[in-house]
Amino acid sequence: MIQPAQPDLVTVYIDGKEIAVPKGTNVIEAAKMVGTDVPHYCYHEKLSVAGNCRMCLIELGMPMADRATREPIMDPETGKQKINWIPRPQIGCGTTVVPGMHVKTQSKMVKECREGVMEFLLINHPLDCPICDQAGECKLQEQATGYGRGYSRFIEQKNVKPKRTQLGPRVTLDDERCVLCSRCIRFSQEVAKDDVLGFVDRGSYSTLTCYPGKELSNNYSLNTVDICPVGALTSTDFRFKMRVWFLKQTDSIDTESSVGANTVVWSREGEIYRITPRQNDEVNDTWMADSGRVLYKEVQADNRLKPSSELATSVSAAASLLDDGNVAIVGSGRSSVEEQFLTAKLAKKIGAASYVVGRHGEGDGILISADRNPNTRGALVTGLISELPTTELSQLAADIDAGKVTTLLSVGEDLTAAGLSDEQLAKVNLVYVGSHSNATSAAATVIIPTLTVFEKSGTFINQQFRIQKFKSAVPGLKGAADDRVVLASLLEKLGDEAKGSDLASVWAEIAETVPALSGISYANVPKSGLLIDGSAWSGLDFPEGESLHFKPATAEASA
Amino acid sequence: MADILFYIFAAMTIGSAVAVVINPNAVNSALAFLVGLLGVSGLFVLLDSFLLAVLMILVYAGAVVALFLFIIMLLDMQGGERKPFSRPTAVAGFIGAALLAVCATSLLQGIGALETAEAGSAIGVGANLKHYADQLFTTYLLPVQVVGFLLLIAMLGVIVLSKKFEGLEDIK
Amino acid sequence: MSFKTVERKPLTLAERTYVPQILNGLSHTFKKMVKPNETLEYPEARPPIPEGYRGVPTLVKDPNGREKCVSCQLCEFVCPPKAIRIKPGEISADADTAHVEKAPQEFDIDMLRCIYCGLCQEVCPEEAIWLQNVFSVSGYTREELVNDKERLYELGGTLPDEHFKWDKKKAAEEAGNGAH
Amino acid sequence: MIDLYLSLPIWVQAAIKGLIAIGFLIPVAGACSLAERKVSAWIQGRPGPNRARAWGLGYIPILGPILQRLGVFHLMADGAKFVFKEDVVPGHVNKFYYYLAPLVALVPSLCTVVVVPFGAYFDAASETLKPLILADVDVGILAVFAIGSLSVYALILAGWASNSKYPFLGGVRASAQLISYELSMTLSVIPVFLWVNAPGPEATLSLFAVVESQSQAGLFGGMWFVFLMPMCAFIFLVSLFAETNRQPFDMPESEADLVGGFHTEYGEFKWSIFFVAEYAHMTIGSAVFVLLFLGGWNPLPWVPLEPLIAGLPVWLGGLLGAAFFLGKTFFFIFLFMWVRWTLPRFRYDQVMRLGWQKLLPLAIANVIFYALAIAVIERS
Repeated sequence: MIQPAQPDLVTVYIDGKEIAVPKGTNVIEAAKMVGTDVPHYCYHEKLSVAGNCRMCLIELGMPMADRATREPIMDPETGKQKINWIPRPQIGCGTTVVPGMHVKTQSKMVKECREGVMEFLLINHPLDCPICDQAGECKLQEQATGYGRGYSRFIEQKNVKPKRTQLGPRVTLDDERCVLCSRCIRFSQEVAKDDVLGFVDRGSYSTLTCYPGKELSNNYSLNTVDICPVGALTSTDFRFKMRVWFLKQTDSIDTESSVGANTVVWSREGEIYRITPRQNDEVNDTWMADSGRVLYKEVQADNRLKPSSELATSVSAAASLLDDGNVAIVGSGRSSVEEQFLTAKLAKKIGAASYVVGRHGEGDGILISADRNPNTRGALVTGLISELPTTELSQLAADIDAGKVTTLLSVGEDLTAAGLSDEQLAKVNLVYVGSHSNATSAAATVIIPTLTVFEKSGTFINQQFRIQKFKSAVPGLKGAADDRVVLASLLEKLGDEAKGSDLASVWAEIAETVPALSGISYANVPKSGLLIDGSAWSGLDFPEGESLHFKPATAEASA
Repeated sequence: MADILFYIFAAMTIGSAVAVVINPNAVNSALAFLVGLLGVSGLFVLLDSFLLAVLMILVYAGAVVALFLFIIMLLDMQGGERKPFSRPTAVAGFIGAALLAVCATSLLQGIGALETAEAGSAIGVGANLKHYADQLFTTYLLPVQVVGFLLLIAMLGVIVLSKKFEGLEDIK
Repeated sequence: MSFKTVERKPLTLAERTYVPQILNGLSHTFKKMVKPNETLEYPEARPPIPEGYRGVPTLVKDPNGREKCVSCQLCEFVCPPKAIRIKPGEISADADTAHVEKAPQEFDIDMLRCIYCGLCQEVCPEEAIWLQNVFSVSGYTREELVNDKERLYELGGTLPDEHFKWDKKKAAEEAGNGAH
Repeated sequence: MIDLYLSLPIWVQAAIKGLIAIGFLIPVAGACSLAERKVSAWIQGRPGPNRARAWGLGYIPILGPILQRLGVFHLMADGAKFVFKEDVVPGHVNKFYYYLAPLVALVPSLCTVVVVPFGAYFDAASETLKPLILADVDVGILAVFAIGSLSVYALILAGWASNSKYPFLGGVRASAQLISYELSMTLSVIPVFLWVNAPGPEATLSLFAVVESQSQAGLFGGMWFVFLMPMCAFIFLVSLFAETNRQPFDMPESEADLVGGFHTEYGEFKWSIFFVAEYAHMTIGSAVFVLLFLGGWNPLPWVPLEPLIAGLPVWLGGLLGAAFFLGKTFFFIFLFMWVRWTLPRFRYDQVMRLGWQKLLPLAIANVIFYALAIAVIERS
């Protein structure tokens, strides 16, 4: 019996299971809700429906009613209304649910259809899984195993197509493997807004290509590789580097900008091989920018700071310099919330003025925002700064010139890039806590090498005031210390009560002292992040414009 | 030549005999005893008593000392603690010393007084196997049996003394 | 649980002296002594290696001298003691075998770890890794016992290719099946 | 030449005798160690040591390869190895006895060889056979037993001085075993000497005399004692195996349960001395058995040596006698090895039970039986 449907819910029957789904849902999504997998290639939940792969064929039926009287026709055997099955299969992705709809996903016809589609798809497929980078995460492999016939009747010569077409600087196309699902084309049009891809030729000769004179070079081009269900589009950077089944996946956050796209870091034996987006419908859907995918290279960069002495020695040396009285601390918008909290605590402890260097660029409206610090809001929330950071530290420069500041602590920030001159740096005792060498580390009296974001764990607060976790993907460089540990031991050396530098104890302290973060611990921040109350800072003039899932407060106000 | 050998063997015998007594280590004592027996057997050789020499080694050095060592090793002798002199010890010591003095005196008095057999007149006891056997089973039959019985008693004594009667304290 | 008492035949007097048995044993060993040796004098004489013997894993080339391995890393994945270490690499586009695309840059088999299980051979989709008849491996250092790619090909030599998959592919490419 | 020898000072004579003893026994012991390896290999169907090749000798045509196949160069290499190996002394040992033990092993076995006659030569002056012997003492067999029994001290000392559990157990077993079997061994030869010595005032324990009495004419006269007194021979042989610590009485070593037994803590040259001593012991034992029961240098039962060599030059006759004798001895050494690779080792309690409960009563009964039998025969 049809349940009295809620206004926006539609009741459908999938393989006999009754389920109420939101209006406008298609059959693939509805089937997913009852736990049934409808195989598909071209359909992608974040893209428009194309319906060209024909893999998601299902059988569809509606309750039978008398044409004239609209009376339901009952089946005397079961006592239920008769179902009028459509004699031909329908595609699941392109079929939106209607009340009372019946779907068969496991019937004989569906099974035969799927086998047929698989056989056709594999006709010209080169079956070069051993060399294909998609192996292990290939829909063609999975669905050939799950729904294929297991053998091919095609004995003729296969088509041989170009194997390494460069579609752009970062994407290589292997034409033979393409199943013409057009996901990449739709992505370029709909998400990246850079319409460069299309199909040419017909039949077996159909080929994906760039429009003449164009290339797939936008900053989101690698998302086409992620959504490609087969091994046709491959990342030139990751191509032939490592089989995916060896890689360990660690959740992380893109540090490029304050958008804070969720990512997965793929590593093996302490070496990172690639970074891919992680789905978070509130932040980045299933996308991320290409520029964020190469950040892992900083882990093995040549200018990594290598430890020259024991951590305890350099911490004592730094602590004795900081026990001065005329200290200024330059924190960082790239540090995690925990580090910023400890920096702020340190500044308070020694009565130092604290600064954060601002970084600004142009936002692209998708997943790169104008504020290129991933954690500016963290600095505000933890009380490290109370004003928006500036790109030039002119106040600090003036203080140094006036002799009011004689000791300077920089947490990973290059101060020359922030407007301090070499002479000014030479005037002060400089302590540098950071992972890579730069002009500031060259001028520093004490250097404490620390870890990159891939080697440590922590949280960032993005432009939405969403606090998001990242975890250590690879072990840290030998001898380099976690920033959090360095700051905690500096505090301890300067006479603070030891409270432990592990995430749990730091978070216990944060939850106690930071009002906006009370009740939060590292463990209870969910995978998709946690929105915190940022209304205290709504008066500030944040530089970000609109992006995929973010509307600036001012824009909202004006709108 | 024979004189030199005599002194060597004699020194060996006496030296090792002293070592047997004064050495605190039981194994050292046992081996010193062995050396002493070899010295004695050497002396017998010098007296042309090959049979006695060989029997000395065979019986004493070969079997008895081996058994002795065997027992010492198994008993795990720790250097015994020196006990303070008690009255009976002192009395026994005095009697022993007195006896030694008597023996020594009589020996000194007897120098030259003992008749020595004429050289070559008779074969020394033990020089010849048959003669030796004959003596053993006729003239010295009783002493041999008595000494054998004494040895048996001594052996029993050793067993009784060395056996640790653990768990039998209450019976005592 | 029940016990079964085994009836033993009482020994005869001769048996109890053991003497006939000892003599019998002596005659047996004497016969053995005058018989020819049963052992193989190893370095000069080698045992016949049976078909399918699983000796040292090696990499083989096809009759055209082409490197068969495409560094799919399945052997690395399946290897129980993790003796195999592969660094995949790309075949440059101007190479003769460019259509194969992928070949190992480095291929190490640590013979100190290898347990000769043959799973690598079993799993290899290209029939590139074979356990062949080399059975004695020795060296003075640990490094010597890690067979690198060069050594593996030296040990493996050439084996006939059964499927000629890549040759067929090249033929198809040259026949122009992809264009029209 | 004999006159020249007799004219030398007595200590030079003694030194020459000593050198002969060493010069004979040590090469024999070395050859035995090689033979042991070869015999064991052949019995086990292996070729045995056949790899080593000396730089000069090995390239001689025909002979070189033969020597190589026989593993002769292994013997040399092993000997050299033992001499040049680093002398490692464990820290926990009693140094004095630890070093003393191998010497105690070697000296008695070298000493016993002087009273063993190795053959006989025909002395034209007295028209009798004279023994080829270093020291012709009247107590021959007793001297062998007495000095031979001293070798047990080597095992005891080695076991005790090593100050470690396995050697200690080996030493204890050795002493118990040797004492147990020495009784049966001594008892088993008594009938032989009862037979050899006629009633009367004179009596001898000389081994030469035993051979002489096996070289007489007549049925009993020419009969070897192994046929006359098989039970004596049997008891003696079993005891001999036990006394020389050979399989199946390999208790002190018994590598299966005691690692190496008394010599576990020994290595290099000291270790090799133990083995020279063991093989020397084995050689002497075999020689004594041949003398007592197998007619010494007589080629065959009822075929005495004397008439054969009476016409020959002295040196040739002596050599012939020695050859017959050594041939039999070496067969016995081979027998030792043969048995070793045939029989399994006894358990220790079995060794003790066999020694005390079987062999000793048997030996006593044997003595009584032969004593009575000989008495009856002599009377008649």
